[in-house]
Amino acid sequence: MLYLIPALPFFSALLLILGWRTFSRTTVSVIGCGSIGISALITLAQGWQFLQSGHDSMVQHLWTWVQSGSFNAGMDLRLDALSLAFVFVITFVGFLIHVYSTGYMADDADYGRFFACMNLFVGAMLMLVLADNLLLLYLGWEGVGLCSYLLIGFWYKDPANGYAARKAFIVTRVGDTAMAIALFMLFQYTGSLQISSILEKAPGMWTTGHATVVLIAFLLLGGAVGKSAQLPLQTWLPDAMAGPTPVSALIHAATMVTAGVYLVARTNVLFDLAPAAQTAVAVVGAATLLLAGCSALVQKDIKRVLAYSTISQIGYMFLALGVGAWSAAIFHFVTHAFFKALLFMGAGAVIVALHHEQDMFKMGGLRKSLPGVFRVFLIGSASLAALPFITSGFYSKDQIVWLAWSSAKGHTAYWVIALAGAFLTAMYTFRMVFLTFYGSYRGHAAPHTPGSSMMIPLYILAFLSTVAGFVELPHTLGHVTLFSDFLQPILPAVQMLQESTALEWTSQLLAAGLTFLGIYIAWVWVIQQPDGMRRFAEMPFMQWLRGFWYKGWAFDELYNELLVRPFVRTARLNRRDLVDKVYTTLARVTEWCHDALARTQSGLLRWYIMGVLIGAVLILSVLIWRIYI
Amino acid sequence: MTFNDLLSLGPLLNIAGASVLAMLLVAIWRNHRLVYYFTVLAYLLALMSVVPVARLLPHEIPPLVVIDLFALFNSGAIVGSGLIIVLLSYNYFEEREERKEEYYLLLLLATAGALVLVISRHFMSLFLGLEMLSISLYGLIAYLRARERSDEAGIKYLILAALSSAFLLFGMALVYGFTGHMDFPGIGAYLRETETLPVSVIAGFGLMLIGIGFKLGVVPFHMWAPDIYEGAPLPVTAFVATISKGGVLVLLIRFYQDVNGKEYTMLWWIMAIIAVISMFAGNWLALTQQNIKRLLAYSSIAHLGYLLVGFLSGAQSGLEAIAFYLVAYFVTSIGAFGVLIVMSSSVQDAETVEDYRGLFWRYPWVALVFTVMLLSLAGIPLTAGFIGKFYIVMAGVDGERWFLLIMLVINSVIGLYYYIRIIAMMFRTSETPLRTYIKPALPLAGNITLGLLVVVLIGLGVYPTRMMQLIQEMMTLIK
Amino acid sequence: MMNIHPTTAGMTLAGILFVLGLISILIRRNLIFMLLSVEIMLNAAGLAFIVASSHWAQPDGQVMFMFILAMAAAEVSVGLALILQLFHQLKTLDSDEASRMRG
Amino acid sequence: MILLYIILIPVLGALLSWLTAARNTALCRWIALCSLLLDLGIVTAIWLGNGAAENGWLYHLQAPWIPQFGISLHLAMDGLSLVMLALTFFLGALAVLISWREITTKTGFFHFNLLFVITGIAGVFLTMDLFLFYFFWEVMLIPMYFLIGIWGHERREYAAYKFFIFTQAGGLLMLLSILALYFVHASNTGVYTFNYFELLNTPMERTLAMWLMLGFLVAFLVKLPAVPFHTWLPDAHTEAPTAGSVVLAGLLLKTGAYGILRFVLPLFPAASQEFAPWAMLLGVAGILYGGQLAFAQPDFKRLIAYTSVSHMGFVLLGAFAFNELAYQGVVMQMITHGISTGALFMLAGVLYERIHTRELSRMGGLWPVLPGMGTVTMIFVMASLGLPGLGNFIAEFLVLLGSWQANRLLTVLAALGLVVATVYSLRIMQKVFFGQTERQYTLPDLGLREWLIMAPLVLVILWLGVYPQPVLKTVTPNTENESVKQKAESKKPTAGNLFAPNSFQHKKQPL
Repeated sequence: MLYLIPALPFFSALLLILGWRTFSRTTVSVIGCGSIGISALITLAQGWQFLQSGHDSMVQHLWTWVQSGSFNAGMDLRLDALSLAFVFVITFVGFLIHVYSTGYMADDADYGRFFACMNLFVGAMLMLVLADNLLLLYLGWEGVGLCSYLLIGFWYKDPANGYAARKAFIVTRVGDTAMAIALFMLFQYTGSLQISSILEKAPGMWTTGHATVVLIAFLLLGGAVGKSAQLPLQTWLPDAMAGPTPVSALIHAATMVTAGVYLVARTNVLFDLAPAAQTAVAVVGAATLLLAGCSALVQKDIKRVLAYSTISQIGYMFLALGVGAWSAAIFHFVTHAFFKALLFMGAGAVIVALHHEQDMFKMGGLRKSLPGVFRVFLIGSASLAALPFITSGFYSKDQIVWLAWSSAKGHTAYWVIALAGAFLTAMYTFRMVFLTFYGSYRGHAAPHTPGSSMMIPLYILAFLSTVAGFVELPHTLGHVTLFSDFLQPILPAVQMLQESTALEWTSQLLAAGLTFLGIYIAWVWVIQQPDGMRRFAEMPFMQWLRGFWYKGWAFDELYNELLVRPFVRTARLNRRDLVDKVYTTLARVTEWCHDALARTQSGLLRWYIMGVLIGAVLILSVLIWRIYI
Repeated sequence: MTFNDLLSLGPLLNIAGASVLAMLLVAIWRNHRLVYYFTVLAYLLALMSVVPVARLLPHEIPPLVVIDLFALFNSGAIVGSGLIIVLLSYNYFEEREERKEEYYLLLLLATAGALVLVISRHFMSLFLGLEMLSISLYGLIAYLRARERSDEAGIKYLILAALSSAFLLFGMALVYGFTGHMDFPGIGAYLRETETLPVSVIAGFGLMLIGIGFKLGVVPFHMWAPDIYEGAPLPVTAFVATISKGGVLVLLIRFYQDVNGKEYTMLWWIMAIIAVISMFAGNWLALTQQNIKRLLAYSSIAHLGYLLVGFLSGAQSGLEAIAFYLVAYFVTSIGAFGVLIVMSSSVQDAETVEDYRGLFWRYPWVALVFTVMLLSLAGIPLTAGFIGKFYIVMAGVDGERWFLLIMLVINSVIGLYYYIRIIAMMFRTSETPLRTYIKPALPLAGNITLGLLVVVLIGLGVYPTRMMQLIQEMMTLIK
Repeated sequence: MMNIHPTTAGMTLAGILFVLGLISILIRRNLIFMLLSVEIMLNAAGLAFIVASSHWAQPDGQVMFMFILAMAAAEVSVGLALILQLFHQLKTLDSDEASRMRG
Repeated sequence: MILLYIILIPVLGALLSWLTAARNTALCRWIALCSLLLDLGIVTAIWLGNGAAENGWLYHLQAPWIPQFGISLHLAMDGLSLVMLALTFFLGALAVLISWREITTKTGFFHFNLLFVITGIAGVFLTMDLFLFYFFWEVMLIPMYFLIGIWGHERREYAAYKFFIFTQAGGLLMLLSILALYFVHASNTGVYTFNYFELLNTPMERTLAMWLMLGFLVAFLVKLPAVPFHTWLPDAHTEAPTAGSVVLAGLLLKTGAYGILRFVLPLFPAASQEFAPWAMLLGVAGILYGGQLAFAQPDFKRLIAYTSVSHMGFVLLGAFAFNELAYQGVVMQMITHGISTGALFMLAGVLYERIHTRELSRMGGLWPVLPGMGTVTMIFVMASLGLPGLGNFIAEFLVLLGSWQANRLLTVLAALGLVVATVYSLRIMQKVFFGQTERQYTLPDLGLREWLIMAPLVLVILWLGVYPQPVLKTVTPNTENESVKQKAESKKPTAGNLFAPNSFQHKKQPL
């Protein structure tokens, strides 16, 4: 049964690739959504069976994939708690997004192609999380990269979209390459790429902090930051918003971008053995969440706000991973998948309603014209901003904030940054909400309400965004640990440094306070004192800073100057292949020799005689010189 | 003179006698066809007379000549080549000259000269053969009197050949003067006995080398070749390229063996340098040459360089390689000139590369023959030229002459360029009609001859075993 | 005058003759003179043969000389015919004019 | 005898198709196609029959040819040859199909040449006599030269020259090495032979072995091609007709790789080991340099041509890594590159038939017009950038996995090639299919014949991506021989032991 979970999406993708031009829209919708829906149902059944069985994991061997010498990688699927969490999110959220897409993409000419790619993506993503060995994981890993590329560039007519798509693929490929090298090293030392066997062997093979394992962990981290758009490979994600909004929701918010989190969590043993790498994970996460938060603050495009927010939230997850709070990271992944998918789809609904207008400054006042969308969007925003107690985002983020400080690998600095991030999150989230839904409408096109196929998934996700938090509650608030217990066999519990309820309260209250402060400032900024804020923003330094943040801390420029330009420029310069010049020169020299020699064939008899004579003199003098000297 | 002596000289006597008879025939009844058939007959008889000689080998007629398998083999090759050249000549001359009968007479004489060369082991027979060859060639080269270039080529060749003969003669005189011998074994014996050679003998050898080098057309004595190739009638060019050069080379080999030339490193070095320069000069000169006759002249300079590499390898297989290469080269060259002959019209020889533009699309058969010939010259597999070059390289590796081999390799690559250039021209698609002087109908005899050559060429390229066996046997005998 | 062996003297003479011929063929442009110069060189070779044959008291060299004479005669006759022919075409005997083939 | 038939069938097909072309060009095409399919059938039958199961050498044929030199008509087939032959006839048949419409002039001669090239290639893959190997090696050139020079594009003659001269230059150096090896062996044993099995393990002085190895290697590097001997390739590939490009990229380049695996490494184990870092460096240089140049090309076919340079760098890297993983990766790379690049060239050809240009700048926005072709192109572009699930990934991954154990720095650099591959591969899609166009095309999408060509290619590349085991298993036995040999030079190779030594020797007297 297990194999059916990825096989169905793959099969439907194949069907759609072969026949999307001939199928009717209904057929496409049925195949596209139906396959994912069935997958989701199978996941439920399989998950139930798995939980009943009491095993740590279920493995299904399909066939031997690559076997060469001592290297062996099978088409093997493994289901355990961690992958189950991911599979669940992928299939369910995926299904909702598919349903949503039938409405969102209804008018698109390439309806079938869209679903073909989406299904392929779901299949690949499932492969990624179900893989029993790293090679298969890599297959899924690259497969989702491909689909991400295809879907970002879905509207291929605009070269900018194509550029964004390629950028996404190439930047993640940089990370993938690092990961591939990690795979080589793992195989070299452990003789296998099977995840469970690596994790079993690793502690016996390396002492904590051994250079090799640190290097491996760093390389894996390289793969993770590429896929999850973390520093320093975060630049592709904001551009990836060029794709249709369901794509952003599914791939660039809920699932694919969290693959990095999955990878690090999956190989947690290695990171445990490599403190330096784990610290790096935390630092990357912390830095990213701050950076992206700042950038989100100044964006105009509603999807870019969400994109930076995604980067920032994944930063939280990385921070959690970095401090050893494995299950907290996964928990945040789950809640984030719900509320971010919700937000993206809500934003998508707005965008569709406004005839593909994405600039928030051309929105406003939509609270009245799109009340349904407003409500769910508000729920999502609240969850993102971690509004205390009633949102899932609060519980998952609060856990990270607290553990960043209190866990054995935590640090006050992390905590401060996490709090600052919470503040920023609240601020940019509500800036977005206020800009979009409050004030007066600044656009031209008349908004029209989205259909039910788009709204129903939103309602479901809104519900999930709220209740999903209650599966895991902090000590201070009821102490429910359903989720972390569920993950226990795979992910070790977090090592606490200090367990003080008082401190935890402090942290929680502080975070809650900062959230409210952020919302208030956003209120002041957008609604109450827009002119004052504008004056503030137009101070020279602020203007520069705004521009700097707007461009995502100018990483694009940096990479352009440092890597892209030199590559392109040398490529252009060398278009005619410098090496070829060597050979053409050689040919030219030969031709020159011909010309020089041809001149000796003058046709003059005396000249020929001269030639004979010169030869004679040379030969004779050599012969005689040889005798006398 | 015993009967065996006569029998063993069979090919030579046949050809020489035929030349006398031909002269009488022409005097009595001037008829092109008749003389042609007579000549063909004479060559055929000569070729057949090679067979019985095989029983007598090796046969010596002291002091002038020796008929061993080596000599016989080369005699056969010369007569055979001569026969093919004659076969190709008929149509060529039929369309051109008023008095074409003497051509056959001269050709027979020249062939006789070459036959004398290959069996000689004495200065006197050497000289006789060489001059018979040369003087007939003067006439042959200038045979098409009406053509301006023929005369020019004839006079150039005459003066230069006479000059080279003078060098050769003076060299021989010096050698004779200080050794007292004119026969090769005698000279060899003298050299073996003498510790340090007198300067004059060395100078004599040097002068002889110049004379021989001229006939072979190696650098720096090569300059005549392109002009003579260009000016001479095509069959004569084929003759000069093959029989004339081959005969002299055979003589050189014999002389070198008899005087044990291997021992003189200086001589070796000089020849090595000549070989290298010849390869380079020949190939470089041919590189963008537009006249195919001149191009083949330059290419033959380079090929002589290759042959010298085999010669200089010092390995026994080197001589075998030369023998094989010579056969391959004979077949190939005659084939190439044969194509030129077939394609030429009465007005002008089809000699520029441009004349062959798009030939493949008009006369695929001729184009393919020419392609095969050129590929053989370039040494590409499936052709005799490949096996020949392989043989040479093998000998070179055997003798560990790495420098020469590298030079050979470089030159093969350069050489490839201009052979391909012609091939490319033939396969170029062109809508413009071929030049008008290329005749529309091709002579049957020429086609058959070309077909025969292709068969031989590819046969030798695919299954050279028999030929190699023969050559190996022959070489073990002259050692 | 020192004692010079007659053979050496003869050979030297032949050598001088040879070089003379060589020089003259180089500096002459008239075809007839070039032909003549070659004949001188051939005769120098012939002389060398005679000297050698007398030195060894053998007839061989003299036989050789006869051949050389015959050959030289043949050569001159062919040569003159060719030169005549060429003169008809070029209206000159300048060898430099006979350079229509080159390259 | 079956081996001889494998070689003779295309020869016969070549002659027949030439003869029939004058009367009936369709018949000529069918003859060519059928002869290749017949061969493909034979090879497949062998493969299914005992290919995967048996160890070592499957078939064997030896008959004297030029006994004086110890040259024999010596053919043998092992897993490697088998796999390469399958590829040869597979792509060969497709090459006939792809030129069905493209070639209209001198159809007979075209097919004659095409089949002749394939004969030469098949011969190269089968022969176990060094002279015969050289013979076939050279035999490939002439027909290939004609294919490029007669039916090629604008600058065909230049390209054909360059191809011919480069490969010939390399080949002649190899000839020197072959002969030197021959004499070294003879001076050791007194046996003059070109027999591959006997020449294995010829003891040699270190420097001599190095020189001889280099002689072989240069020929193969030119053919492969490796930087800096690659410059013939872009021209030849670009100017050749589609079938020519397919055969060149798909098969001819593989003979170079095959030569390295079959001759350079086993004949000169110590020397090649010594030279390995440099060879790997050349491989990496090829990967990166070829990749960058591919990115810069304005011409579709030229771009694909440079990707070949890049991909074949992996072959070089893997071949000199001396372990089984890399070895199998190399074999996989040979096959998958043959298929993916062959397919890309076919697509370029199909596209050229429609829009009559190869300039990328004049394409763009073709997706809505040619969605089928776009999909297929996407698959092969992805294959070319090494997407898992497609065959090329397995190849490149195994190569890198193997080479990592040999040289880490170079492997890291080579892995960067994956990024470069992404850069240039995606450029193809962008420039050809995406974006917009002012021109209003109404072009036919892939027709039935073209689907018949593309479908097998897609299926095979997918099959190799998800289940490469049949290939890996088939080339395993030899791999072990090679790697065993590399690791313990003193040990006698298994290849030589598989036969009774006497039956193979030519105790002919020396020359």
